[in-house]
Amino acid sequence: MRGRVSKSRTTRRESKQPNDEMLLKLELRSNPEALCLVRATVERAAEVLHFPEGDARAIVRSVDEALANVMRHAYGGRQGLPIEMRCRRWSGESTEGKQSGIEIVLQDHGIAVDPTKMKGRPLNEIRPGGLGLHFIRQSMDVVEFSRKNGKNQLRMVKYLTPTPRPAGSEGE
Amino acid sequence: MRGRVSKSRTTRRESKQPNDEMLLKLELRSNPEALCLVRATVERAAEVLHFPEGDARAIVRSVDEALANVMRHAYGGRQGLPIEMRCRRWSGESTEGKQSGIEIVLQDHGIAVDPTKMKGRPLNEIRPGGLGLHFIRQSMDVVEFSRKNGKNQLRMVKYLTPTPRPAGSEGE
Amino acid sequence: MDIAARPAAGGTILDITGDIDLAHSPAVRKALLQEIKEKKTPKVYLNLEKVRYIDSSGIASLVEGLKASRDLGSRLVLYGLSKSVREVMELSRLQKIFEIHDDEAQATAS
Amino acid sequence: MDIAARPAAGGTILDITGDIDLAHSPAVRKALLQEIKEKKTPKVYLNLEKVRYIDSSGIASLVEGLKASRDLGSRLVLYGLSKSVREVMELSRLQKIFEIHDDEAQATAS
Ligand SMILES: Nc1ncnc2c1ncn2[C@@H]1O[C@H](COP(=O)(O)OP(=O)(O)O)[C@@H](O)[C@H]1O
Ligand SMILES: Nc1ncnc2c1ncn2[C@@H]1O[C@H](COP(=O)(O)OP(=O)(O)O)[C@@H](O)[C@H]1O
Repeated sequence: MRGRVSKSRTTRRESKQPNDEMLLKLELRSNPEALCLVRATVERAAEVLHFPEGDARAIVRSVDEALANVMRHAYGGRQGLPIEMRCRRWSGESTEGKQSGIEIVLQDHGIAVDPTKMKGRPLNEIRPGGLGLHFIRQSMDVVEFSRKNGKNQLRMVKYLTPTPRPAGSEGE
Repeated sequence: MRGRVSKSRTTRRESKQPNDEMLLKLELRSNPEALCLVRATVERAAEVLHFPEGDARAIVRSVDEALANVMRHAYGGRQGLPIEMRCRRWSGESTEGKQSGIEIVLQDHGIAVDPTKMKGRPLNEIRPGGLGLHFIRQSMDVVEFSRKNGKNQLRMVKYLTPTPRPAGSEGE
Repeated sequence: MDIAARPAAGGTILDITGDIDLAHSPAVRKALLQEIKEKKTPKVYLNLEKVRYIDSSGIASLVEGLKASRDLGSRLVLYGLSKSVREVMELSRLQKIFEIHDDEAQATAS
Repeated sequence: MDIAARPAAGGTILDITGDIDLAHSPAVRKALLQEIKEKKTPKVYLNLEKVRYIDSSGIASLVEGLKASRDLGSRLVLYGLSKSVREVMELSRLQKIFEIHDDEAQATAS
């Protein structure tokens, strides 16, 4: 009689209203102490969307590195300046067909990104720095920098690869 | 030679600009699935402000119960409706003199709170429900409900009781 | 949140994994009442070892389970309470109302 | 974030507790360079058992420590890497560049 009695899932409900797909919006300041708060939030968001642990870590790492870059580069290390993060359940088409996943959008009012500088160091050179963008690009399926109305925006999407649920796990 | 080399603290820096005391602002929807995200965020916020674990749990519990009440009572269980949480480092005067701590303000657009109903059940009656407000009032030092511009606001403050740091813990 | 049932001494163990908050307390309530009222299991154990957090709605579900089992003369036994869950039991003044054991061995021997 | 030093086989162990992120990597860098360059400790162990997370700025601090120790002919030894920290080492292609051991016993015997 071993069996799963119930498995709460959160993916069905709000499929009609696109607004409801928003998980949350977070406004923080460019203070490195805020990073651990954001990491905790994003980790749970990934959990709520049923990302496997490894993918959740990848998403957390990407958001952390992207925010650190905003603090260090876009804001040149100045503290107390505003950063926004929006986090939503995403669904759409990728080259592999229909996909669902998580979309995270960061916005800041810092200096415009210089596209020619937006690359890390060659990975075979052993020196400090130049790793953040590598981490982000290796972790996320979509990474898009843009500038709109004097704001930098970074949009990241990670697809949720459906993992087959174990047999007999839908008890009721 | 056992000794503490360094202890990063975050309390000094931004004492001049009151704006910088803001830890974060979070916008969420009245979906119960969001509660675990908020708990994770608040837990880390309490950690960053050096609250002891028991106090951190009390703060998390209060925010969770207060948000659950907004979802169930102010919004009558309807999902997708906006809730705001602001979280800042607080300092001011209490009856015990100068205090610092954490201030958490929740706002919603739901129906106005009926002050005559704002009480839990007697704790010696064993029946489901009626515990949330007890938890909040037992955990927080300040609990203030108000209504402004068609919005309900709940302001909660928890004082940070200074714990003496162990001798020799300030290595440099 | 995950709830799994398995047989145990004189009854059934419900293993709960996750936080019992407003999002998940209805599932816990449903599983409990099903076990107690429908299946009429004489002894229902609630394994809370993997529960990091319980809120007042979760406590309400447990109280409903307790009332149902009292009505039927069956038993509801909790074990594996984390510090945080234990704290909430105390805040609710329910630590003496529920039958609470440290671990599975103690609970099933009770 | 907390960094504590204690003596060990042929050198010093730095016990790190907390996340090595942008907020805390400067403290780790400082402690490392102090141990390696100022105190000229021949073997510096970095105990990462209580580090849940490291970001690229943390990795940069470790790389600086490694370079300093190479310059001085001393050793920097890491141990107790969590899955998450190990993953970041691999993403950085540094898992073979650093001297990494599973635990304190292995590290101090090395
Ligand atoms: N948000 C940003 N705004 C402006 N420039 C950026 C931003 N993110 C990255 N960059 C540029 O890309 C370079 C590489 O970034 P990264 O790989 O994260 O390494 P690092 O930040 O250590 O240099 C940075 O040095 C910087 O010039
Ligand atoms: N945010 C709120 N808006 C409106 N009414 C509320 C709110 N919070 C609490 N209340 C009222 O206070 C009562 C007691 O709340 P509580 O102690 O949390 O227990 P419960 O929610 O289980 O009834 C509620 O039943 C409700 O009438």
